[in-house]
Amino acid sequence: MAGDVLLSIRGLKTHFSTPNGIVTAVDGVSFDLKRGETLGLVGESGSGKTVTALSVMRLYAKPQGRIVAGEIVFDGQDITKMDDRDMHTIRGNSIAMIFQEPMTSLNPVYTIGRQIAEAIQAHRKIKTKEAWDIALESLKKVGIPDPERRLYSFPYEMSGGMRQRAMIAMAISCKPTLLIADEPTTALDVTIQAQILQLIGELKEKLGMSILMITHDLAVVAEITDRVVVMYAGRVAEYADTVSLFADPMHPYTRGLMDSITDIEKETKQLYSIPGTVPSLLGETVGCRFANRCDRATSVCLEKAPEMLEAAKGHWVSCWNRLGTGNGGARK
Amino acid sequence: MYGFLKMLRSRKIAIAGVAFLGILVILAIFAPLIAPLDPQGIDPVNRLLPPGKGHIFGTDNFGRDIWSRIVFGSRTSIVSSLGVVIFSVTLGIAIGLIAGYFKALNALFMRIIDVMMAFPSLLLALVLMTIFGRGLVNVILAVGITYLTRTTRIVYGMTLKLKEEVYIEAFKAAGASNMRLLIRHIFPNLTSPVIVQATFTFAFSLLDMASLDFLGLGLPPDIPSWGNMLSEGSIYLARAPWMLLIPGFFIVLTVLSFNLVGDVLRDQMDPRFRHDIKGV
Amino acid sequence: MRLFLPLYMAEGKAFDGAQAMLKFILRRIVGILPSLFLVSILVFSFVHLIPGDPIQILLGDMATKAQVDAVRQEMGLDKPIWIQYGKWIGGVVTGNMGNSIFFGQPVLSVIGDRAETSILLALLTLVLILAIGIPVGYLSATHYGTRLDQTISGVSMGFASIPTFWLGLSLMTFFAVTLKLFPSSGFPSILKTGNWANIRYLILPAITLSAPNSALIIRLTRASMLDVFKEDYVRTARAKGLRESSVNILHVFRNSMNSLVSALGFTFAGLVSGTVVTETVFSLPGIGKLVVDSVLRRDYPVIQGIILCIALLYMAINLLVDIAYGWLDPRIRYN
Amino acid sequence: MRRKFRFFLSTLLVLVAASGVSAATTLRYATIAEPPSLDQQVLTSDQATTIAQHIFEGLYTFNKSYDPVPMLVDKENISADGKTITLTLRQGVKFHNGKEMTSADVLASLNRWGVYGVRGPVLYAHIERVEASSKYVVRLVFKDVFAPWKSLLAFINGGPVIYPKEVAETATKQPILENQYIGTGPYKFIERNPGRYILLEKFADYVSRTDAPDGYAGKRTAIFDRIQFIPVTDVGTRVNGVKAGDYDYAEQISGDLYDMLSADPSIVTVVNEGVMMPLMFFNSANGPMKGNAKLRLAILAALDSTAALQVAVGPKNLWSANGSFMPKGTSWYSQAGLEVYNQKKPALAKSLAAEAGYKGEKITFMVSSSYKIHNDIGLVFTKQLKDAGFNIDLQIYDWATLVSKRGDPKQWDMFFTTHGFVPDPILFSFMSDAYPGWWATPEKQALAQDFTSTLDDKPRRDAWTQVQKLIYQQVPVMKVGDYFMYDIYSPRMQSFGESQLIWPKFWNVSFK
Repeated sequence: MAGDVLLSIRGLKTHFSTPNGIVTAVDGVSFDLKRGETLGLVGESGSGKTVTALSVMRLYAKPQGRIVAGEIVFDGQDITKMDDRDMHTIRGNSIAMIFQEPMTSLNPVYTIGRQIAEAIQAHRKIKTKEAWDIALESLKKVGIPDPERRLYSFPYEMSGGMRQRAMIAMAISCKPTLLIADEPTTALDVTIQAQILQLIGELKEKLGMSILMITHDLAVVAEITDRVVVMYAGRVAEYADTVSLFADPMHPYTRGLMDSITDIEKETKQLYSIPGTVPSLLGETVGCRFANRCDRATSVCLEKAPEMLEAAKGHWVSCWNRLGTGNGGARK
Repeated sequence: MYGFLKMLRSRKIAIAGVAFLGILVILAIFAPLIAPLDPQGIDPVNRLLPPGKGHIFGTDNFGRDIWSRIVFGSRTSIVSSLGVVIFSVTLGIAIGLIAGYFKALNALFMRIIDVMMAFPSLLLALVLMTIFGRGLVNVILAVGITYLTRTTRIVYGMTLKLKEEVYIEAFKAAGASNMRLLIRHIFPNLTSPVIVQATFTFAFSLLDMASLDFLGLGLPPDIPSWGNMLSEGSIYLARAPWMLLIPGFFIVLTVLSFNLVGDVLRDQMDPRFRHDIKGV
Repeated sequence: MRLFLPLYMAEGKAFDGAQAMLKFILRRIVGILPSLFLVSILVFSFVHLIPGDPIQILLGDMATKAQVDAVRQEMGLDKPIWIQYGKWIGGVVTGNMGNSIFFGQPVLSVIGDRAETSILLALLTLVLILAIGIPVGYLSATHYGTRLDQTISGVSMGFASIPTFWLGLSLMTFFAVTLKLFPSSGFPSILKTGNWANIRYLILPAITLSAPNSALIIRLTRASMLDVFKEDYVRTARAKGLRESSVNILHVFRNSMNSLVSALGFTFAGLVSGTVVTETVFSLPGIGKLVVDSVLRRDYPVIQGIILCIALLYMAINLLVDIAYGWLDPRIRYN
Repeated sequence: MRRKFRFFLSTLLVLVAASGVSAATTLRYATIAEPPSLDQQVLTSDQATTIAQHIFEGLYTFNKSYDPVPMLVDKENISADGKTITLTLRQGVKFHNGKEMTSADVLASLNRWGVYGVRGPVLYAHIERVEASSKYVVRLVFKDVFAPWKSLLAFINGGPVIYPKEVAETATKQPILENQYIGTGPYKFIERNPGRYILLEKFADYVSRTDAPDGYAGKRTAIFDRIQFIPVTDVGTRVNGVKAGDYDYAEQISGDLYDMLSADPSIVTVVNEGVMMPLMFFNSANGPMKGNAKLRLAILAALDSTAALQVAVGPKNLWSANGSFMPKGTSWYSQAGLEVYNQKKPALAKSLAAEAGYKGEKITFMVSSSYKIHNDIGLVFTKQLKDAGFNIDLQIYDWATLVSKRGDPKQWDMFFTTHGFVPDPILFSFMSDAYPGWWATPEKQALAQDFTSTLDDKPRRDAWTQVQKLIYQQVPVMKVGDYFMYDIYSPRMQSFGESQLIWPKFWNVSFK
C-alpha cells in the first residue's frame, strides 16, 4: 500500500523567528498524498496551509523560517534531510508549484519564453533553442492562443488568466509528478477560475500528476479534490475523503466553514461566519486552538490539545467533542 | 519607538552611537560648565602644546585649549547641522507635497529640480559667502539647498504614489478638502522616510560644512567649530597632529553615530526592511 | 551577458521600440533647452551679484581706480547687465563663450582642459565604486541580517564618515611621501602628452573619492536588492529550482538595477563638478577647483561657462538614465 | 577577489615603472597661486614677477643689498641740475624674437609704462619728455628733481621692463597677450596651461652682462633647460610634493613648520629676504575714525603686536616687532614716533578712547580669510580690542570682496592687508592720497613734497623720518611688524645660502 503514497508528511513543525518572538506557523501536521490523487488543503488565511506547501518546497523565507521537527517523505526520500543541491533537482522538476498571484509571480523584465526555458534548463542540460521549443510545447498544452507570439511577450502584456496559464505551462514544462497549486484561482474572475481549474484537471489526467490544491474555497474543494485536509491555526483539524467530509463534517470548524458558504437553494441572505479570529501563533499554546471560537468548547478543550483519531474509516479528526455521525449536517 | 529599541538590541554598535550622541548633547548644553578654559583665550606662549596636563587635548596655533574648543564646537556643529535639517526637511516636505499632489505643478517642479540639481551647491556657498561674508546662516543655506533637493525628491515621489492609493481616492470621493488630505492622510505616511533622510542629512551636512571650512567658505573663524579646527589643523598635520586628529575623530564619530542610528531607524521604519513572512 | 541584453529589442519589437525611444529623446532634448536658458539667466545674474571686481584682481592691489575703470571700459564690463547678458548668450549659441578675464584665453579651451582631469577622475572613481560597491552590497544583501551584513554596514559607514581632505592628506603622506608609490599631486594632461602612464596621478584622488561614494552604493545595492527579494517572481524563480546564485543575479540583482543606474548617473555628474576639496588637496587642474578659483577671481565668463556645461551634463545624464530605465524595464514606455 | 587584487598590484607596478624622469633638466617650482598675466608693467603680482623676471629685463635692477644698478643700461649720465638723465644701452642685446634691442624699444616700453603702467605715473608725473637720441641712447628730461627715479626703473614689479617696440606700441591698459611675452631675459616663454603650469625654456642667444653676479645684477647664465612654474595652492601639498620629489622648489611655507622642516634631511629651508609688513589701515574719510587721531591712538595702545606675530608667524627668527616702516639694516630705518608702537596697555586704551569721545560705536574691521596671516592677526587683534572695550564688528571676506569694499569709505572703519618690500618709501601705498584710507592731510602733503624734491640721501632720510613721526601722530595706518616668508627646496639643488632674494631667480642655479 505504501507504494502508492507519493508524499507523506509526519509531525511537521515549521517555525518563524520574528522580532516579536517565535511563530509556530505549522504545528505537527501529518497527512499522506497518494499517487494520482488531488488532495485539498483547506483553511482560512493564517491556517498554515501555504507554509505547509512551502515547507514541502523548502521555500519558506530564510533565515527566519525553519523546519524544527517532522519529516516530509517524497517518493521515498525525506526532503527535510536533503542538502540544497538535491533540493534544486526536485524543485520545479519533480515537484512544481503555482502561486496565487499570477500578476506578480512572473518576472516583469523577461519574456514568457525565456522564463519557461530557464526553468527547463535549470534541470536539463540542453541548448537554449531546444528549451524554447519545449516552452512552446507547454504553452500549447495549456491552451494559450497564438503561443508562438506569446513566447515573446512580457507578462505585462498578458491578462491574469493568460499569466496563470503561463505559470502552469512553466510548472508542467519539466513533467512534475507533484503539482502544488497555492490558491491558483483566487486572484482571477469567476469565469476564468473555472477554466483554470478545468485545465489543471485535464493536465493531471494527461500527465498523471498528483496535485496538492491549497485553497480556502470549499466549492473548489468539492469540485476537484479526492481527499481533503482541513487546517486550523497550524494544525490539522480534520482529514478525510471529500465525499464523507461534506456528508459528515466532524470538526466544529469544518462545519463552520461549510455554513459560511451561502446555501443557494435556501437563498439565505444572511451569510453565516465563524465568530472571532484565528489566534496568534506566537509561542506555545495549551489546549485546542479553536476553543476560543468554538460553540461546543468545554473545560478540557482549554487544558489539553486533542489527539488526531480515526473516527470513521479514513476519516480523521482532532476534537474532544466532535459532531458524531448523524447529529452533524448543515444547520437548519 | 518600541520597535526602535528592539532593533537597537540587535545592533550593538548602534547603541554605542546613541550613547555618543547623548554625550554630545550634554557637552553642547553644559558647554560653559564643562569647558575648563575660554575657547577663544589666545595664549601666544603656550602655542601648539601636545596633549598633556593643563590641556588634555593640547593647544592650537593660537594657544587656545583644544578640549574647550571641542566642547563649544559641539554647540556650533549641532546647531548648524540642525539648521540644515530643519531647513531642508520643512521646505522639502512643503514643496514636495504640493508639487506631487497637484498635477499641474509636476512638470514645472521637475524642471526646477533639474535646475537645482545642475546648480552646484558649492557655487551657492561661494556666492553667499562673498556677498555676506562668512556666517552661520549662509553656511546653513548653502548646505541646506543640496539636501532640500534630495528631501523634496523623496517627498515628491512618495506623494505621487500615495495619492493614487485607494483610500486617498476614497477620502477624495468622500469630499475631503485637499488641505485635509495632504495634512491628515498623506503627510503621516511620509514621516518615517523623512525622519530617516533627516538623520542622514544631519550626518552628511556636518561633513559638507567641514569641507566648506576647509575651502575657507564655512563658518567664521571667530566661532569655534570642529570644521574650522580641522581645516586649521590640516596645515599642522606634521607639526601638531593632534590639531587635526582630535576634531577629526569627533566629526567622524558624530557622523558615524548618526549614520548608524539612521540605519536602524530605516530598517525599523521602512516596512520593506521588516522581516515579513511569506505565506503566514 | 544576456543579463544586460534588452531582450524585447532583440525580439521583433526593435522597430517600434526604437522609434518610440527616438521620439522620446527628441522631446526630452527640446525640453532641456528652457531649463538651460533658465540656468543661464540665473547664473548670470547670480555671478554679477557678487561684489568685487575682476579687473582689480587682475591689475592687483596697487592699481588706481582710474586704471581699473579704464580696463573695465575696454572689456565692456561697464555696460548695463542685460546688454552684457545679451552679448554673452548671443556668443554662447554660436559656440563662443568669450575669453577668461584672468587668463585671457578662450573660456571653452580653459574649461575643456580642466574637463579632461575631472572626467578622467570621475570615470576612474566610478570604476572603483562599481568594483567595490556592487559586489559588497550584493554580499550584504544576500547575507541580510547576518554578522557579515552588519560588519559591512559598519565599515562602509565608517568610510562614509571620514572628511575627504583628511583621508586625502593621509593617503598622500603614506603612499606618495613615505612609500613613494604614487606622485603626490598634480596631473599632467594625458591628451596633450599622450602618455597614459599619467593616469597614476589620479589613483590616490580616485581612492579618496571612492571611499564615501562606494559606501553609498553599497547601501543602495543592498537596499534595492532587499526590496526585490520579497517579490513573488523571486519565489517563482526558486520554485523553478534555479540555483540560489542564479536567482540572486538573474532575478534579484537584475531587477534592482534601475535604482542603481540613476544613482550612479548622478554620482558621476557629482564627481565631475563637485570634487573641489580633493582637487585642492592633490592640486589637480579640475572643474571644481576652477569654479572656486574663478569665483574668487570674479572671472565671470568662466563661471558662467562652467555652470552652463555642468547643467548640460546633469540634464544629459538625466536623459541617459531615463533611457537606461526603459532599456532595463520593458514595462516603461517612452511617452 | 584575490585575483582582482593581484591584477591591481601588477598594473600598479607598471604605472610606477612608467614614471621616468626626462633627460633635459627641468626645474619644477611650486607656486602658491597663479599669476593673472606676466605683463610686468601693468600688474604688481609677486607670483608674476618671480616668473617674469626670467623672461623680461629692465634698464636697472637690484644688487644683493637692493641698491639699483644698471641692467640693460651700460652707462648713465646725470646733468648738473639733476633734471636730465642720459642712458646708454648695452649693445647686441637680443629679444627672444631674434631682433636686437635698441632705444626705440626702450622708448616705446617706457611710454607705455608711464601712461598705463601701475607705478609708471609716479615717475611720469615728474617727467617732461623721454627721447631716443640715437640707436643706443635714451634721454629722460625731468620737470623737477625726482630722487627715486633709479629705484623705480629697477623695480620691475609693476615696473618698466623692456618689450619690443611692436609689442609696447600696440599695448594699452590691458595686459599684453601670451604671444607678446617677448623679452631679453635668459629664459623665454613657451606656454601657459591654466591650472597646470607656466613653462619657460633656456634662451640660446641670451646676451649676458659680464660683471660678476651680485643679487639680481651681473652675469646671468641659464643652466636649467626648462623651468616649470606649477600652481599648488595647498601648503601641505607643496611640502609633501617636495618631500615626494614631485617639485624641486616650493614657495611660502607656513611658519610653524619651519623648525621641523629645517631639521628634515629630505628638505632644505631658506628664508626670503623680502620683508613683509602686516598693516592695519584706518578710514580717514568717514566713520568714527575720521579726523579722530585720539581714538586711533587708543586702538594703537590696546594692541600687542608681539603676541599677534608670535601666533601668526611662529618661529622667532621669522618675525620682529619693528615699528619702523623701513626695515632694520636699510638706510631708511628710523625710531621716530615708535614710543606709541606696540604698547599693549588696555587700561590706557580705555582712557584714551574715553577722551576721544568713544561711546562704544560699532567699529567695522574687514579682514580677508584668503591669507592665513591676515586671518590670524585679525583674530588676535579683534580679541585684544574687544578686551579693551572696543565694539569690533569683525567681517571676514575673500580678498576680492575686501578689495572692492575697501574702495567705498562707507563700508569700513579698519581693514587689514600686507605690503611687501619697496626700494623707496615713495612707493608705499599710503603715500598716495588715493589709496583706501585716503590719508591726505596738508601736513602729509607738505612732507611728501620735500621728501621727493632732493637727490641727496641725507635730507631725504630726514624727510622720511618726519613722515614716519607724522604717521604715528595721525595714525592713518598701523604697522604690526616685520615678518619673513621662507621657501623649501630639494637637497639635490645647489644651495641658495642663508637667504633667498625677494623673487627667487633661477639663472646661475643648478642641480648638484
